[in-house]
Amino acid sequence: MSDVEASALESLLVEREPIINDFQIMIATVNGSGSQTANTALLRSIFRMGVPVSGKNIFPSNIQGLPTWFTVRVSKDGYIARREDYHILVAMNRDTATEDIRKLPPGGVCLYPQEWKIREDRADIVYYPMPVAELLEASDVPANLKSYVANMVYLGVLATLLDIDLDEIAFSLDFHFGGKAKAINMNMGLVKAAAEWALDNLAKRDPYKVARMDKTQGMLLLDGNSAGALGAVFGGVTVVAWYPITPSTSMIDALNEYLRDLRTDPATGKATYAVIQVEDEIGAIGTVIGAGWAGARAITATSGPGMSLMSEFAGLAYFTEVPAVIWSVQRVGPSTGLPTRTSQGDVLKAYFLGHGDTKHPVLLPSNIEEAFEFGWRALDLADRLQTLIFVLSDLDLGMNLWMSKPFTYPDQPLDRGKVLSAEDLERLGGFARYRDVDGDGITYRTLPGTDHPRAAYFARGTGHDENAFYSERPEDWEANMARLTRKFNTARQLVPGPVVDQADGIPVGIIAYGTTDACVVESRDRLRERGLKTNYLRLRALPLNETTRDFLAAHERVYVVENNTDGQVANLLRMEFPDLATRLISLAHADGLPLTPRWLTAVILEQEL
Amino acid sequence: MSDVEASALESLLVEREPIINDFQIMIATVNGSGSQTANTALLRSIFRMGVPVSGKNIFPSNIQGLPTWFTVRVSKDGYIARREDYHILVAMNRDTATEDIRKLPPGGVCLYPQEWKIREDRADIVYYPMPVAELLEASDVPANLKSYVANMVYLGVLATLLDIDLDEIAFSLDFHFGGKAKAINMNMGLVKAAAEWALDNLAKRDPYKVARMDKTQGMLLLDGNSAGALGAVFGGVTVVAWYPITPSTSMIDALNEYLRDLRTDPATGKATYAVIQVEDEIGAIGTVIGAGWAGARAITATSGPGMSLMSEFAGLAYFTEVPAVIWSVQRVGPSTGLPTRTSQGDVLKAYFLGHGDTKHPVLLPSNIEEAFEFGWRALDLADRLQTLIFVLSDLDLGMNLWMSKPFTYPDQPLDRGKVLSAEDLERLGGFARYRDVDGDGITYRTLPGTDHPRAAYFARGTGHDENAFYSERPEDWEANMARLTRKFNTARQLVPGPVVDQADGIPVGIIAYGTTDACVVESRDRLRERGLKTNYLRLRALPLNETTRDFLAAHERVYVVENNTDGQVANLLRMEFPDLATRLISLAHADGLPLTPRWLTAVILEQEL
Amino acid sequence: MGNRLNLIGLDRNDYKGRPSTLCLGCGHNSISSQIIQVAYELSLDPHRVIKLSGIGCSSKSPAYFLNRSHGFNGLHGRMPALATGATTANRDLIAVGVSGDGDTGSIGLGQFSHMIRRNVPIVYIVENNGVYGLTKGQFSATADLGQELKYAGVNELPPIDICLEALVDNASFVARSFAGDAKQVRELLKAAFSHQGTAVLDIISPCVTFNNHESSTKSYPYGKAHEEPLQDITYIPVYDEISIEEHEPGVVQAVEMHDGSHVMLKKLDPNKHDPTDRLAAITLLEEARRDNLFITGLIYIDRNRRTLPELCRLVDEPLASLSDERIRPPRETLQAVMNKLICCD
Amino acid sequence: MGNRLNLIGLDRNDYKGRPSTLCLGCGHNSISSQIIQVAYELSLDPHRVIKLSGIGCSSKSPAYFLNRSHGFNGLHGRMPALATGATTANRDLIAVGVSGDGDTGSIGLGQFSHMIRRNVPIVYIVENNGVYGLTKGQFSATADLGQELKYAGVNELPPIDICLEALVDNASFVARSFAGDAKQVRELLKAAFSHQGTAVLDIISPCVTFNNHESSTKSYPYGKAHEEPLQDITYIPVYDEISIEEHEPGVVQAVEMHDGSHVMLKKLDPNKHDPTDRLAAITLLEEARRDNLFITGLIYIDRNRRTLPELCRLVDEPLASLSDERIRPPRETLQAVMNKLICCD
Ligand SMILES: Cc1ncc(C[n+]2csc(CCOP(=O)(O)OP(=O)(O)O)c2C)c(N)n1
Ligand SMILES: Cc1ncc(C[n+]2csc(CCOP(=O)(O)OP(=O)(O)O)c2C)c(N)n1
Ligand code: SF4
Ligand code: SF4
Ligand SMILES: [Mg+2]
Ligand SMILES: [Mg+2]
Repeated sequence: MSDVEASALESLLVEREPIINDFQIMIATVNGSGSQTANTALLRSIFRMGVPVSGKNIFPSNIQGLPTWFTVRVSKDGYIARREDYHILVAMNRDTATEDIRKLPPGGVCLYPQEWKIREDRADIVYYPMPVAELLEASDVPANLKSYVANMVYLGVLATLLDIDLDEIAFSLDFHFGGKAKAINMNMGLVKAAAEWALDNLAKRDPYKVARMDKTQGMLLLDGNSAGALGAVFGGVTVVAWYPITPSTSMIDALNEYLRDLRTDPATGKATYAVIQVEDEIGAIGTVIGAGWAGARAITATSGPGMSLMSEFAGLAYFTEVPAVIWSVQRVGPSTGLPTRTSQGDVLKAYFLGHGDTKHPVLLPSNIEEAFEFGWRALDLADRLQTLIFVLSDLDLGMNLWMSKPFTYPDQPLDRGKVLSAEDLERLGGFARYRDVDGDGITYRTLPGTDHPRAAYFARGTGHDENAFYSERPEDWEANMARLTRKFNTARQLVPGPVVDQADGIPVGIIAYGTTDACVVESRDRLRERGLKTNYLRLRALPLNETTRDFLAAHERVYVVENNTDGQVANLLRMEFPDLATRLISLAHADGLPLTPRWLTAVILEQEL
Repeated sequence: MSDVEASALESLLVEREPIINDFQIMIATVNGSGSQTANTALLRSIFRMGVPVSGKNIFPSNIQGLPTWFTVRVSKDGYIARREDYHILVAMNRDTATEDIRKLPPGGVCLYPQEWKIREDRADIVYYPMPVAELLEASDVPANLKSYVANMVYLGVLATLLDIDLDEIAFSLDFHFGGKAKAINMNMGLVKAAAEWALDNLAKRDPYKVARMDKTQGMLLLDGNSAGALGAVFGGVTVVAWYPITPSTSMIDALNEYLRDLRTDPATGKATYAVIQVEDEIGAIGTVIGAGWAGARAITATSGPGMSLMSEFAGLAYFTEVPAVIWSVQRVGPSTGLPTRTSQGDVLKAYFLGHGDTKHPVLLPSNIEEAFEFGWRALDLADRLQTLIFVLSDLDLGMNLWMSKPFTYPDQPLDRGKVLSAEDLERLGGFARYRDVDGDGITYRTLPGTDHPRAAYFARGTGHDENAFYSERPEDWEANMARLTRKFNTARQLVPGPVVDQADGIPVGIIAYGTTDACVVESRDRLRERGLKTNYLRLRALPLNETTRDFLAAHERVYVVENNTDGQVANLLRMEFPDLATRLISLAHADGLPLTPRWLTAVILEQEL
Repeated sequence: MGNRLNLIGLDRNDYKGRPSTLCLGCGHNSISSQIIQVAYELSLDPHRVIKLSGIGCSSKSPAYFLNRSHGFNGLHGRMPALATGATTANRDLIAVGVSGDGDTGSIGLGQFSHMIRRNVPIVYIVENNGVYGLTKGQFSATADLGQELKYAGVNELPPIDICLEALVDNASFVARSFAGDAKQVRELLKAAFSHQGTAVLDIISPCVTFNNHESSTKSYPYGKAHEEPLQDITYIPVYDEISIEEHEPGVVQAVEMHDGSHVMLKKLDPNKHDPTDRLAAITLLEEARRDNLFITGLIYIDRNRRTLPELCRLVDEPLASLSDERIRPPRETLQAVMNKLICCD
Repeated sequence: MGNRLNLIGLDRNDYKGRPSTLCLGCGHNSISSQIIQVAYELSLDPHRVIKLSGIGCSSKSPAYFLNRSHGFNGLHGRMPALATGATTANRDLIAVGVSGDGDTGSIGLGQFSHMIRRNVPIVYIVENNGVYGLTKGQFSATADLGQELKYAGVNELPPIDICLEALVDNASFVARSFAGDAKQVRELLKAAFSHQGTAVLDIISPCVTFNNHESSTKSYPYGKAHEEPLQDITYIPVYDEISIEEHEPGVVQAVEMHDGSHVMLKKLDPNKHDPTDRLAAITLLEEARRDNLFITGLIYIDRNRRTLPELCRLVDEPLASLSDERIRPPRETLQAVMNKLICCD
């Protein structure tokens, strides 16, 4: 660096106030290098300092060797959407370093292993070389673990630079390792050594700081897959069938753990649940349908390719009216696509899954609290509506850590729906499986094993009459389909309604759903700063209902924001509300990453200003 | 019958003029009883007399023993839509006879086996008992064939009653049995015996007659599955993979026959094609995709359940851009549904098949001429667009016999699309598989086996760049999806455009597609008679294009007529043309049977008058 | 018959189904009759039985027996998945599955193998006729090599052997029978109902409409002429006394079933096949395939493999009927989980 | 090495692929190297080779060899269908498929069986590591019974045996090998490339990240300690002279391949396994399974089964390159067909 350049940077930095609790750290590593421990400890430590954080892991479909990026957004205002830019780069991947550094803004910070001996050729950023190899050398970490623990070096250096409390790091590592002292000590040793090294050797030349706040008190950090799993456990799930697929697998891991801990029968040590890894997704959905038919609360977790394979069975469940939950964590399609990137590209797929005229309720959690809630509620809805319930999460929600209030215990007892017992049958003298007794389209069922001579009925995917007897009569077919439509209309009222933030006299509305919420929330603030007020409706489920119609009717223009290519929910809104279709403006974008407020603000402003 | 009643009928009949070439015959039989021979011979005989006919076989999902109905509509005006009512009943199924007779209108005719000894308790119809057992007894038909040949009795009786030329029946049986004299003689013997018996014993008391016309000269009778198969043969199909499923199986039967006859290499006696019955529909679509990738003209035929199973592979073909044709003959869904009944319920399914943001071109043949044309054209389009092409036929088109002009030989050479040869590569120095050289979204491909060091590329369902290299870069994903959208827009121009019948100053339009056409054509005449003029656009393919937009824009109200429950194409029109969505009125109806002009005329009049 | 009450006070008629819509003489109908008879004789609780099937003529047949049992006519080739779920949801259920050779051997081969691997508790019957009946006579995966059929032409592919497939997939019960041999079908069915785990019964069941030509190994004439039973089988229910002594020692093998009943096998084959020896069973089938022998009887049984509900260590009560309290942990439990996650002490 | 030109003038480098992104030390990488080496040594025309795969770490590997060959990385478990289509479309192609144990044994078992039944011409390699590598270490259908893995817990299900499955499905070529035994992999690959029909190679290929513990039968340490080759195999290409005489008679078996090359098998096992005897092959595998033996080598070969293109009686030229005239009949033919249908003479 020439003197001139150095002083240019100097003046840049001098001009700026310290930047406290409002920046983003980008950690660029290599897949399989074990950086997740350091990264989540960093996230958790800042969180524990009362400062709102969000983390995103952008990783490849690979086990070892390809580039991975982890961002930690620190936001005193509590924003948790993705932002494209970053201020502090921890460059641990030589392959991507040049590009990663290029993207730093002026005034940005770059930490890197000093043994790389790179040319520090950007004058407008601050470089902090770290003696990673040296510190590792000096430690007593066993050789075979060195590469994993190396990441503790940047954690220590960051702690010093940013003023992160080492105790919080210690606590976070403790949490991570579940109290295993050996691992904690080994890692913490290196963190401390690096922190001390930084204290002794680094002159802070950047403005970024973490300072304690009280914005996370009483909150927790969890990933959406775990939250959904926990919800299912409290929803009384009894049968889980699955086939591994990213990004849903960790939901099953969480289910396995929570179920073992919380649902082992204390008297016998036996399981009040079954988790079965089957041979593929056709097997998985078939198993949960068989289970749901027999009275279990059943769930499977999957993603796009799995959903495709489930098409035929989804139609069978729709038509035989069997309850079960399909939890789909969306990744990028078509086809195998980008299996480790996020999208909202399977909404229409879920809604219409099956051939013929099929439609399914779809729940759309936006955050981990809803992931928990929909975890139990989906099971209730499945039993109530006697149909498949889809929950469409996505990789962003499912696999990243999110702040949240503690989850609320279900506010209603388990809903097992319209099931007739032997006593009911005795009283009624029998029943007709597909007769709409209550006018809501939902009929009564019996479970196999019900000890009554008139309990049995025959479930079939072929045409049937009210008594579940085989029928090809045109009238029977039509009547049954009409009833199914009635049932779907009942579903409109039973699924979670939209969340609306609406003030009078505002002509511009926004509709979004799922993880896109974080982006919308922040964009609305930015738009407001730019003088554009907006109203907001966040869908929490399909099918749509009158609330959404009213919202559309109340606005001149409604932007439908979604993380896919074709604007799938915008299309659905057009189908459902043709008389209001012209008010809709589809803002759909998909490149594998969560939508950003920068993008959304810009595209809306472009049209509105 | 009391005298009073008898004279009531008498007066009913006397009042009426003879009804010539304008009525419907309903033949009620038992599945597996071999009535198809008699029924098609009846149809063909009338057809050969120059009189327009159409036949519909309404059969159960069963091999033997359940009720089957066959209608022969005789229409001097050339109408070929289904009509609900019938005038002449041939009651050969005791189980349904009461109900079948009940549905006869006053003045109707009932033929039945006299050995049933039923009470002729409707005074307002004409009964003709037929001595079926007696005539069979008297014949020299071997005992084991008697039950099959029994149906010839009603053919003979009808011939006399309606004045059908016995020579034409003889010709039709000759056609049916492919000239096999023994079978022809045995059957014709009974026809003649029955005709003579009728001549000698039956006093004609009904007004129905067939009289020669010249409206079928130069025309042919064929089922849609055979027509499609023949089209594929002339489209140069080379690989067929399939799994049996009603109502598509007979298309494969036809392919097997036509290919053997027309595509055996004369020099070697070997096959220039392969037809492979695989283990299921996943295997079938995988095979045609593998074949399409390797340069074959490949096709599979299936129906709803098979389509569901093909979802995942459809996405792969979309994203790897492999040509192949999926010919789907629709039956009634959801699920197994009514496998032997017709519907148009899989349009959205085909259009969106796959997960993520996928879309496929879908051809929609309305008649057998188009089935033939789309048979070859779909193969061209697949190669041209390097994508799956769906052809959505239905059971009504596929399995019934239809009148048609002879098919037109393809008016263009085989289109093999943008394929680079070794010489091309030599000239170009290489190529990038997914680079949009021409700006139409369609890129160049090479076939395996191309003898050039730079010919190879790697097809994958995962994210890739222009060179087909693996890529997770957001920019690459987005660019590729944008190009695929461009390609889909190119498809809008390449697929067969709508057929429009439009006059100025008419505010009411009708949109339909597929077999619903027959119903619309007749309804429009009826509506015109009632004073309502309509314009008509018949879709022949998806995606939609400007012609359809213009049609919508030119009308105040547009009825979208389709044979499904949810109004799937109406929904698609709303999605594509939101600004015109309010003009659409969905008229969707599905009960397993083709739509009827009576229904359509009524629902339109209800809204218009 | 039909009027005598069985041990639970039911009449044979109580085990009947709706009238069959299959062709007259179809092998599947005779198997349905045997299922009715056996359920009656074994005094099965109809409400504990579930009937599962795929798609095909065979798969229709559960509608034609045991009206008082719940039934699920599923998807083509995918009944094993439904069975896996249903028997896990309620381990008290007695599952009987009916499939076809197309259903199991073509589209369903993968699910079949994996069901067996999991040892899902079910009596799994393959009504094997070598053709797709319901779609009118195409060759299935068990069709004879070189066979010719009217519409389908010549079959160029070697058949798979359902029993051999089952054996290499670690089946715990494998038998083959012939719909024309009512007694054997019955006794094997009884044994299968007494077995815990997947009991595979590959029953040659002629399709009289499409594949009953003498030359077809799946026809009545062929079966009648060529069946070679391995054993003369007698099922002895748990409440009857067994007396092996009556039989010649060494010739009669008594296999004790999970429920305490016995299957008495009077060996008829020259090699005196031991159905507890898997290698012998595989060898037997492979030799039969090579030599074109139509071997029937109990081919293999292993009473030591645990069933899926056992592998899952399920509580004894059916999962489906666990009370709300047992499947939703209390409020405090959620609180405790939250506490572990909450910031900051 | 790498600079000597082979018979068609190519360098070893001409057979390389893109850099592997698999874990260092992954067994799949060594198999890729052997494929490169063998293709080079056999002087395969790269443009005639097609590389097919499913989904998994193993299925990624076709990107890492034979850059000059077309590749198709398909769907999880569904590569057999792609292979069926591609080899039918162009019978001149030399197909090599790479799959995993999850890909073939779990989701893909049905397609695998039916591909074998059709005898689709392909060298079908299963890179068998007992786990799902790409989804991070769950048990696959070939995982050892009772095995424990960090995340997946204990495997309660018995493994399927890929070779045994292939054999009962009438495979025409079945071999097992070990990624740690480069020479054997190479010679078996050469034999497989000379075979017409489906050549199944079940290669134990350790996953160093998730399943390389000594106790796993799919690990390097276990394989190195326990591999028991049946034969010492030497492939003799068609253009080399063969000299059985050099070897002890009775110990060396020379198997002539379809292309005239020979596979020389020097038998090492005590029973001197005859790989042309299917019953022996099945017995061998079943015994190995029972006794926990890691047998490798050429297990079975049948040179008489016809391949799918043969069964379809295809013309000699690839269907894909038939001229327009040969696949679209002339105008007169349509006219003739129409004339037969037209009313009324
Ligand atoms: C996914 C799917 N593909 C195809 C079919 C059509 N289909 C119905 S039954 C059947 C074959 C049945 O054969 P098999 O199992 O042998 O029973 P069988 O009729 O011979 O008793 C087929 C292919 C279907 N119902 N579903
Ligand atoms: C339909 C579908 N389901 C699940 C997945 C997720 N998935 C990818 S690879 C894989 C397992 C691969 O295991 P294996 O075939 O043994 O290959 P390995 O990685 O061990 O080499 C799974 C389940 C997928 N890609 N597609
Ligand atoms: S077609 Fe064959 S299998 Fe089907 S019912 Fe008739 S005889 Fe039985
Ligand atoms: S995870 Fe296992 S199988 Fe996958 S690349 Fe790494 S070592 Fe190989
Ligand atoms: Mg069958
Ligand atoms: Mg594996």
